Amino acid sequence: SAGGTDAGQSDSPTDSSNLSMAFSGSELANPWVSTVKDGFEAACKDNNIRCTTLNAGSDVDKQVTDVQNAINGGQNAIIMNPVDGTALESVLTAGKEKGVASITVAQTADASTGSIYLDDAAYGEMIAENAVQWIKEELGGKGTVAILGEENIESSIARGDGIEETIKRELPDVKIVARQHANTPDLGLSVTQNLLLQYPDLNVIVAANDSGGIGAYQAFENSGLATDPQRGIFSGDKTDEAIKYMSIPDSIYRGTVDLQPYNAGYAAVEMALQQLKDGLPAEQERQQLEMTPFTQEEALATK
Amino acid sequence: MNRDRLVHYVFEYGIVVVLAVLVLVFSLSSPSFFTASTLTTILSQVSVIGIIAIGMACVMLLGSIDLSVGATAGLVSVTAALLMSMGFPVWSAVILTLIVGIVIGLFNALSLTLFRIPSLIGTLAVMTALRGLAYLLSNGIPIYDIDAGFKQLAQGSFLSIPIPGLLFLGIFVVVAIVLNRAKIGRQIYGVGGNEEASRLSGVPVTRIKYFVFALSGLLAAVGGLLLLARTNSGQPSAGSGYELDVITAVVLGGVAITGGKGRLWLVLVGVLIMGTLSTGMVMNNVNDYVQQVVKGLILVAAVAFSQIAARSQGGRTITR
Amino acid sequence: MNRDRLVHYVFEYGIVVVLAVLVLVFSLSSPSFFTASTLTTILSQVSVIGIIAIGMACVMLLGSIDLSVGATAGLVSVTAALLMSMGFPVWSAVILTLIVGIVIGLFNALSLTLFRIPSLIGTLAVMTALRGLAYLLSNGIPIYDIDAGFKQLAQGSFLSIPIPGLLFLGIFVVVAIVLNRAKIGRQIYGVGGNEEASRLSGVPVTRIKYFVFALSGLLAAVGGLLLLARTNSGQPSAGSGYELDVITAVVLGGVAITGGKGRLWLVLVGVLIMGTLSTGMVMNNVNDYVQQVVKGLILVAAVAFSQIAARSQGGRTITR
Amino acid sequence: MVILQVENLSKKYGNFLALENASFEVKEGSVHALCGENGAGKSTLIKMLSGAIVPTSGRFVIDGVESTGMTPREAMNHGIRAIYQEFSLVPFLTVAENIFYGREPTRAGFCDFGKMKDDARALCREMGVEIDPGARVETLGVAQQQIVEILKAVSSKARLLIMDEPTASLTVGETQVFYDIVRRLQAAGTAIIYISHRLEEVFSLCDEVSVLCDGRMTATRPVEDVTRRELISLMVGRDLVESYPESSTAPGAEVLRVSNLENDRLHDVSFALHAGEILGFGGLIGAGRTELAMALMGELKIDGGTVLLRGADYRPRSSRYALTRGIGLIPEDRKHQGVVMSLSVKRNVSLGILDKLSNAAGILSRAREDEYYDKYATELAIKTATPNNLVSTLSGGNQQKVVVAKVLARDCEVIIFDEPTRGIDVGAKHEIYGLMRELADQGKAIILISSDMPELLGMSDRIAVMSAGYLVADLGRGEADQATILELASTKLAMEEGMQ
Ligand SMILES: Nc1ncnc2c1ncn2[C@@H]1O[C@H](COP(=O)(O)OP(=O)(O)OP(=O)(O)O)[C@@H](O)[C@H]1O
Ligand SMILES: Nc1ncnc2c1ncn2[C@@H]1O[C@H](COP(=O)(O)OP(=O)(O)OP(=O)(O)O)[C@@H](O)[C@H]1O
Ligand SMILES: [Mg+2]
Ligand SMILES: [Mg+2]
Repeated sequence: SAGGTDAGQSDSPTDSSNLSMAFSGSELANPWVSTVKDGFEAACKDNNIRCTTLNAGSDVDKQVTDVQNAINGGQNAIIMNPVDGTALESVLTAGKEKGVASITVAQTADASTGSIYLDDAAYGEMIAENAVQWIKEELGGKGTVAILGEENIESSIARGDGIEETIKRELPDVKIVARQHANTPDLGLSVTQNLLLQYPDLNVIVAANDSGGIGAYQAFENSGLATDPQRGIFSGDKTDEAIKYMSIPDSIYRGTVDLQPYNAGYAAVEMALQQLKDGLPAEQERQQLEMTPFTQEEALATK
Repeated sequence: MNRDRLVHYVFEYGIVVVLAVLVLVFSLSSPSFFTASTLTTILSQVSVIGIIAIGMACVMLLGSIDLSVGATAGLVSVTAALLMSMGFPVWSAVILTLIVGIVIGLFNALSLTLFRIPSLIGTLAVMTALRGLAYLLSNGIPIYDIDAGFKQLAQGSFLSIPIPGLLFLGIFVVVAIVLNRAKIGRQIYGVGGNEEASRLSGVPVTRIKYFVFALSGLLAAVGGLLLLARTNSGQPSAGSGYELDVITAVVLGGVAITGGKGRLWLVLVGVLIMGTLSTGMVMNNVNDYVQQVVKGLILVAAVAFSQIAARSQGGRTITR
Repeated sequence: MNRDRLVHYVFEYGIVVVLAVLVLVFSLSSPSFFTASTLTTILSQVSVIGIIAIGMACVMLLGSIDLSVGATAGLVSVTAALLMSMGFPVWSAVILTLIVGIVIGLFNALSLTLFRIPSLIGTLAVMTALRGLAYLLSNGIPIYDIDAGFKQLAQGSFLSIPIPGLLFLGIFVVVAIVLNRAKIGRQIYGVGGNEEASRLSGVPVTRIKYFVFALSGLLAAVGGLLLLARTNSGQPSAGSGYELDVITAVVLGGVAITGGKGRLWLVLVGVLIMGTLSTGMVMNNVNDYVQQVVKGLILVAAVAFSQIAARSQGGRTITR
Repeated sequence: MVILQVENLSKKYGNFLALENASFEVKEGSVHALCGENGAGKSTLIKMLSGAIVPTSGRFVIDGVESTGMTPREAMNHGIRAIYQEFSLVPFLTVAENIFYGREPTRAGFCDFGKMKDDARALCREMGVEIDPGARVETLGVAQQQIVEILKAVSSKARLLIMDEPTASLTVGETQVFYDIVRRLQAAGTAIIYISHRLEEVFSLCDEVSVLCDGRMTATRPVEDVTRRELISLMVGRDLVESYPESSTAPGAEVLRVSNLENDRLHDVSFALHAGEILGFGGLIGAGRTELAMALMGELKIDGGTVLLRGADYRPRSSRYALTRGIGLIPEDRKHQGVVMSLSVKRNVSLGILDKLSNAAGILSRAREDEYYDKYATELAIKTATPNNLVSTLSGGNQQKVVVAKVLARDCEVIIFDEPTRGIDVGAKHEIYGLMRELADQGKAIILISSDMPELLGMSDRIAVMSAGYLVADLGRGEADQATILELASTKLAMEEGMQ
C-alpha cells in the first residue's frame, strides 16, 4: 500500500556519513528514555550519522505519525522506545519495504527488524527482590508496603504486577495496603503523603520507577522520616537523582535497578548500522536488555 | 476596485496564505515533501483531529466548547476493541460505539441545558470521568485481539487517497453543506450569535444544542474508531490531549470562541496547517523540543496575521 | 424573612455545602481524615494549584483565559533548578524566575491586546512553546542539584501550618483585598463585565489586561518554584495539565467564563474541594481509574447543584 | 459663549461615509438638539466628540482646545461627558460603583466605598430619583439602568454633556424627573447636545436644533424659528402628514381571551382581544406589561388562569409554540432579544421563517429567501448598503425594522409590539404605525405595549392599564386620556403603600 516515490532511499550504504537516523521516544520526560536518547545521540555522533529526536509524549498515535513521517522523510533507520508495538506494525512493515531498519528498545514491536527488549515482569521482580531482601533482614519479614505503579502504560502494569506478585509470594506476612498510580515526583509525593496520613507506620514504598520513588522520598523527608531505620524505598531505573538520595548516609532510599539505558541506546544504533550494511534480516534480531540490581551499599561505596 | 477585492480576499483568508507559505517553505527545504505520497500521508494523519474538529467547530459556533472529545475517542477505541475481542462482528461494534459517542454528546447537552452547567466545566468533568472509565474497562492494558479486516479502515485507500482522509473530506463536505444550506445550520449560527433572540424567533434552542453536542460526540467516536484502526489496538490513553489540538485547529480556522461566527472550510485549512507543520518539521529533522517551540510561535504568528488582516478591514471586535 | 435569608445563603454558596458534605463523608469513612495533620497536608498539597488558580481567577474575571500557566510553572521549575545548579544564590534564582513568569504574562497580554489574538489560542500556543523550551533547557532530564536550603520553602512550617499553605492563604488574602477594595480590582470586574463601557469610562483597559496577565504569570511562577521545592528537582514535565485542574477549581468557585462575575473566596472553596477529593480517595485506597470517574461525576454534581441553586434564586442567565 | 465648535467632521467606515463635513456650534447653557432619521449619523457625530471613535477628518474645538480626535479619558478631562444609546454599565458592580466607575474616590489607595455610596445617595436626592446605590446594576430594570446612566454622566461637573436618546427607555414619570435634571444643568451653565426622536422634547427642552440627513448636516436653527412640520420635512426630505391612521373596520371575532392569569409578577389579569383591533397597554415601568407578553409567548411560566386562543385552550411552552400557533412578539430590547448582531440583515429576517424557506429535507431555498427578504425589506424600507451587511452596522431604527420584518414574515394572527418605536425616527415611526393599522385592518389582532403616551393614545382602539401586575382598567377610545391613564397606573402602587 505504500506506493509513491522512494525518495531518500540509499542503495546499500557503506559510508555511514550520509546516513540519518531518528529516535522516537515514548516519553522524553522520563529520564530513563531520555538517557536512551543520549546513548543514541552519542552513537550517531561517533559514526557521523545525522540524527533527530522525536517525542511521542505517551501518545500512541503521535508515535505512529512521527515514525511514518520519519520514514517518508528519508531516514535510514528508526530507533524507538514504543508506547505500544502493535500500533507500529503497518508503518514498520512499510518501512522495511523501503529498506529502513527499525530497532525497538525496552518495549517491542513484532514488525521491527531488531529488538533490545526488556522483560517487564522480571524487571518488577528484581525491583521487588531488593525490597524483599531488606524486609526479611531488617523487619523480620513483616511490615506494611505500598506500591506506586505506572498504571497507564501496559508494560509498566506488568512491572507493577511483577512487584506485587513477588512480594506476596516471598513475604506472606507483609500487608500491601495500597497500589496507586504515581509515576512522577509530584504524584509520588502527594500520594505518599496521603498514604502516610492513613497508615502512619507504612514501612516500605516500592515504586515502578525512580520518579515515583523520589517523590515518596520527599514525602518521608517532609515527615522527618528520611533516616528512619524502619522504612525503605525501592524503585527501578537507577537515575542519578535516585543515586543521590541513596548515597545519603542512613537514607531510607535503599535500592534500585540498573537498566543501562545509555548502553541500550548506543547498542541500538550499532545494531541498525550493522543491519543496513548486511541488509535487513528476515527474522527480528533480538537482544535482551541488561538488568542489574543496585543497592545502597554500592551507592555509598562508589561515592 | 478589483485590486481592492483582491487585497480583501488575501486578508480575509490570511490563514490560507499561511498554509501556502508553509507548504512552499517545506517543499523547498525537503524535496520529498511536495509529493503525492507525503500529501496523502498528511491528509490521513490529520484525519482524526480533523473529523473531531468538525464537531468542535459546530459546538464552538454555538458559543460552547466540548472538552470531552479526546476522552470520548479514547473510550470508543477501547470499547470497540473490547467488543471485537469478545467476538462481536465489526459492524455491530462500530454501531454500538457510535451510539456511545452520541450518548456522551447528549449527556453533555443535558448537563448544559437542564443543569445549566457551563460546557467548559461540564465537558471537562465528563472528560475526567470518561478517561477513568476507559482505563477501568481495559484495566490499563491495550486490547489487541481486534478483527483483522477492521484496520483496512485506516490502511486501505481508494483512488490512492487513504480512507481516513476520504472519510474526513466526506464528513467535511456534508457538515459544510448542512451549516451553509440547511435550516439547522442557520439556526446554529443564530443561537451562537444571540441565543435569546433566536429563542424568541422560534428557534428550538435546546434541541439544537442536543443536536450539535450529539454530532460532536458522534464525530469524536468516529475519530476513536479511526485511531483504533490506525494503531490496531484499543488504547485507554488514545486521544489524550486531542481536545487542545482540536481547539487550536478550530480557532486557527477563525471560529470565534464567543460563537456565531466562522467558516468551516477555514477550519479545514487550520487542520491542514497543524498537519503540515508536524510532518514538515519531522521531515526536516527538527528536534522534537524545538518543534514544540516553533509550533507555538507559528500558531501565534498565524492567528496574529489573520487578526491584523481582519482588523485592517475595519471590523473592530472585542477580543478576549 | 430570616429563614429566607438563610435559604438564600445556603443556595448562593451551594459549593460550600458540597465541600462540607465531602469532608463529612471522608471523616466518617476514614478516622484519620479529620485530623490536623491531614487538613494541613491537604492545604499544602493544594497550594500550587491554589496559587495558580488565584491568577487564573483574575484572568477569567476579565473574560479571558490563560492556558500557559502549567507550562510556565514547568519552565520556571526547570530554570530555577538550572540557575541554582549553576551556583546562582537562591534569592537571585527566585527573583529571576519570578521575572520570567511576569514576562510570559506580559507576552500573553501583548498577543491579546496588540495582535488581538483570543487568549484561548494565544496562551495555548505559548503553552506549547514554553513546554518545548523547558525540555530544551533541561534536555528532558530532571535537574536536582539545587540549594539544600531552598526546599525549606516547601517543607518548613510556621505555627504548624506548612509554608506553601501559608503562602497560598497570604496571596489569597492580598488578591482578595485588591479585587474587592482596590480601584484596579473593581476595574477588573468592570472590564470583564463590559469592556467597551470601561473604555468609554476612561478605564485604562489595556493596562489592566497587562496587569492581570502579569499577575497570572507571576503566580504561575510562584507555583513552579513551590513545585521545585516540593519535589526537590526541576522537572521539565512539572505542571503538565495543571491548566485544566486550575480552571476546574476556578469554575467550581463560580467565576463566570464570560467574565465580570465571581467571588475569589469561593474559588478557594473550589480549590479545597479538589484537594479534599484527591486526598480522601487515596486515603480510602480508591483505584486511580475509579478516582477519575468519581472526580468527574462529583464535579458535574457540584456545579449542577450550585447552578440549580442559583437558578432557584431567580437569576435567569444564558449558560454556554 | 461658544463652548464647542465643530468643523468639517467626517467619519468613513470602509467606503461608507457615515458623516460628511459636519459643522456646528454649541453655546454655554444651551441645549442643542441633533435630529435626523435612523442612520443619519447622529451617534457617529457625538461619539467622535466623546472620544469613543476617531474622526476620519475634520476637527473640533472644545473650550479653546483644538482637537482632531481624543481618547475617552482626554475628552473627560476637557469636561465632555456622554450618555450613549447603548447601555454602558457594568452588570456585576453596584449603582454607586458604576456612577463613579473609572474615577473612584480612594482612601489610602483603596476605594472609599462609604464615600461613594454617600455621594451617590446625595446625587440621587439632588436629582430627585430613588435608587438604592448599593444594588447591583444587573438586578435593575431597563429604565432604572438608564437613570443610573444619566446619574453617571451628571455626577461630575461637565462642561459639555452629550445625551443620545436618553428618554428612549423611560416612562412618563421618569421622563419628567429627567427633564428637571436637564433644566437644572442648563441653568448651571452646562452645554448639552441632545439627540432624540421625540420631537416634542426638542420643542420643550432645546434652544437650537441641527438636522442631519444621510450623513450631511442640512440645517442649524434656533428652535423658535422652526415648526414641527418644517423640522420633519428637513429630516425626512419631504413633507410628512403626522397623524395616526384611523381604523377602517369594526373589530371582528374574539381571538384571544385571557382569564385570571397568575404568576410571580402577574395577578388576576383578564382581557379579551379581537381580530382587527389594536389593544394598547399602558402603565408605569415594572407594571408587568413585558411579563404579560412573555407569558403569552410561553417564555415565562403561568401559574394560574386560562388563555383561550380562538376558543381553544392555549398553554404556551415556548416562543416556538406561540409562533406556530400564530402569536408573535416584537421584543422591547432589540439588541439582546431582537437581532442577532453577528448575522447579516437578510439572515436575521430569515431566522424566524426557516421552516417556510426550507424543503422537507431541511435544505433552504435561496431564491425563496431572497423573495421573502425583498418583500419585507421593501415594505419596511430597511436601509442597508446590501442585504448581506451585518445587522450590527445598521442604525438602531433600521435594526428595529429588521425585527418587525422577522415577525411579519411569519404571518401571525396576534402580534405583540413591545415598545415598537423605541429609538425609531419619526418617518419610520409613522411607517410602523401605518403598518400596524394595516395589519389590524387585515384582521390581525394587535397588542401594543407603549410608554409613549401620544402613541398609545393615538394608535389604540382600547387601552388596558396595568399597575403592579394587576390589570386595573380596560378603557374604550373615548374614555382614555393621559391623566386618567397615569392615575390608574399608580392605583395599585398607592394601595400597596397604604397597606404598609
Ligand atoms: N462600525 C460601523 N461600521 C460600518 N458602518 C457603521 C458603523 N457604525 C455605524 N455605521 C453606519 O453609520 C451610519 C450612521 O449611524 P449612526 O449610529 O450614527 O446613526 P444615528 O443617526 O445615530 O441613527 P439612530 O437614530 O438609529 O440611532 C449608519 O448608516 C450606520 O449603518
Ligand atoms: N419590584 C421589582 N423587582 C424586581 N425586578 C423588577 C421590579 N420591578 C421591575 N423590575 C424589572 O424591571 C423591568 C421592567 O419591568 P416590566 O417589564 O414588568 O415593566 P413593563 O410594564 O413592561 O414596563 P415597560 O415595558 O414600560 O418597560 C423588568 O425586567 C423587571 O424584571
Ligand atoms: Mg444613534
Ligand atoms: Mg417592558
